[in-house]
Amino acid sequence: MSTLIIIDQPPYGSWEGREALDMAFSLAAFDQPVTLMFCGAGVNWLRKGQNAGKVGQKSVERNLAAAPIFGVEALLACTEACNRYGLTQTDLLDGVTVTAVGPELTSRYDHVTFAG
Amino acid sequence: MSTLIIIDQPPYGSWEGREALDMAFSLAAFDQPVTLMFCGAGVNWLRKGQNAGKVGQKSVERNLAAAPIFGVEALLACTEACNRYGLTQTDLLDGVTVTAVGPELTSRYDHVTFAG
Amino acid sequence: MPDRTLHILNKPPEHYRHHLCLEAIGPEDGLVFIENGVLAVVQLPTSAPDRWYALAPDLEARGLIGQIGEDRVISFDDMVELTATAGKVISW
Amino acid sequence: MPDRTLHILNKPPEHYRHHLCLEAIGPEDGLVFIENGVLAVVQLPTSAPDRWYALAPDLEARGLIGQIGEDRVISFDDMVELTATAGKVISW
Amino acid sequence: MINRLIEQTETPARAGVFTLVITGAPYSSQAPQTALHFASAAVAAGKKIDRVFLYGDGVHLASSLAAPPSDETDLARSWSEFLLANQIPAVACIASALRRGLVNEAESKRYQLPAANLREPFEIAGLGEWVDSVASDSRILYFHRGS
Amino acid sequence: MINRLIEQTETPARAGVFTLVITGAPYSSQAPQTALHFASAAVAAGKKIDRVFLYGDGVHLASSLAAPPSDETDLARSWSEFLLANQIPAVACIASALRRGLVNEAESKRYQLPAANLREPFEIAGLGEWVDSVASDSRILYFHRGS
Repeated sequence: MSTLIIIDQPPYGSWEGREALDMAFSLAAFDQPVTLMFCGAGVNWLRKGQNAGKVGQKSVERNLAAAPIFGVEALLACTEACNRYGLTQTDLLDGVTVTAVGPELTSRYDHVTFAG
Repeated sequence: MSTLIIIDQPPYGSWEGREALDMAFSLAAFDQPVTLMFCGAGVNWLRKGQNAGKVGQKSVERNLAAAPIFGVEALLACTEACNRYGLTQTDLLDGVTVTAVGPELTSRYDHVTFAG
Repeated sequence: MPDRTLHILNKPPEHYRHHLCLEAIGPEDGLVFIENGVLAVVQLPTSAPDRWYALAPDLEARGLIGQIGEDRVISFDDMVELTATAGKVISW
Repeated sequence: MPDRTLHILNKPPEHYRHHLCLEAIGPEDGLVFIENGVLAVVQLPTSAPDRWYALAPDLEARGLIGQIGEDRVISFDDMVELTATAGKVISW
Repeated sequence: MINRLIEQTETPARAGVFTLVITGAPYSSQAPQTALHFASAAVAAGKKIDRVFLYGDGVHLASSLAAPPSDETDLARSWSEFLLANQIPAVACIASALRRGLVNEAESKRYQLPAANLREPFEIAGLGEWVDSVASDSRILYFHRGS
Repeated sequence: MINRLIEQTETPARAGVFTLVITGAPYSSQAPQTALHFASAAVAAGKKIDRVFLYGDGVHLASSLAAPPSDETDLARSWSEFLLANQIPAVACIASALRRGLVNEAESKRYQLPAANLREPFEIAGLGEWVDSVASDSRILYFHRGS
């Protein structure tokens, strides 16, 4: 069962993105294949240079950088959303693949979900 | 202090619209002038023929019909949203005035708010 | 015939995920509007697939039960069958 | 000079209320982007008024602090002053 | 109606067992209500629900302290009764629950909190319960908030 | 910076007193965190906060049972400490609170609930407290959820 978890909520405004990460890391910990896809305002999780201490939270850059090590198969980002938010490959965290949303993408996974 | 309370959440999906009504009725009960404005998907609160018993809730038609009696000064609905949701004056509850959103509207009130 | 995906959409047309769902639907997929997703039936998007349905209690709650053909209106019993038999289900 | 309204916008550009806020802003009004409202600064809408600002800690959290001029960046202290002195405040 | 729909669809092996994941809270979403209607219809149709998993804001459904007005549906109570009557296990994710102030007696003691507020028969457990459903043949359905 | 901003604005009579209304819950929104930063800055600038009012999902901020991970901000505790240190009254709307499972000892007894979970110094009261702020000269600021 391969799983795609989609994050479309922007960073630090709610816990939904973090709870999606927890889901991904849990699947990976049990050797279940999992990929994370960032869509809409969610692509802003992937911008380099976040400093969330200023809003009383922890930045997620380090967690996302560790995703491949923990067994998350891929970090994907929606092409259209990256364009809209002015994110080029150099602005994005390392290891992110930019791709389009569509039936071809979701059909590659047995199980597609959101954290909330 | 005249108050405008804006409802832009669609009906029955959350309690936000009801809690906005509670705010309006509370102001009216203390003789504070208050107007309700429905925007975006919120205009669907104003459609005739709602039967919310089927989703385990109470319809709000009766509450909204009673609004003028309880002292709510006006029920307004956004022109653009009514068009988008196919709501003509005959589809709307009695006593609703359709009007455009803009700085002219909000400038008429001392206090403009949402329930959430 | 490839595995068919059933999409369950509970968000109003203004919501970003409503838009995202419609982008991800293939022409052979099924689509069920529930909760405030049913508000889409007043002006159905061109990207909706042929097989789309809306949940009766949510239509009734919002005064929309008469606005679409009876063959589009489904019950919770129907929804259980659709979700049990689809190749895959995505809840948006 | 008529009473100036200060608009506080905490929602990302995809959110319906972000759109609604921009419709309701007059050219003489002020606008403060906070929380995920600050994401608007990467592509500022043409309907934004002349006087717009974004909250520093929210820009920093999202890696956007360098993307706009320093004169647009405000602190919570500034926000307190702006809200205290505006003719009216609307939190979207 | 049902026959027409089934004709158009396939029937995978896993058709019989559901896991329901609820991420929307009562009052801020319709999710718990929709999920309960769905669950009742599934049980009536002879389907098995192997587990209900509350995640994120969905954990608020497991509160023992909700006291809605008497003319409104008491969703926490309705869900509890349904789970007990059908012997369906229900789990609130521990990380979501602790952050949001939902604790059983054990967690209340562990964190030296003044009380516990988890309603029977809900239990507290980790995401492993959800992973277990993903890895199995269960059909997982999610009930998110709608706005 | 501040001088530049003030030059551009007017100064109404009511400038000195704030009421803060929080409608977004911790974890599902940034509202309680933003409101606390704002409140601290307001107090530091010599402004008076006459009342904090929790409405809708915002009532979850008043829970005494939240136990977030030790490396995350404990917002309920931070808010409590701030309110006590500055002697600011804080009220959770009774209707919102009862629906969402937030009760003090009195309401717990009245509704025969198994416990109480309202954190000090939060109190439970009606919308009249909010109406009072609207009718007064207070500047009311709302902190809603952002998505």
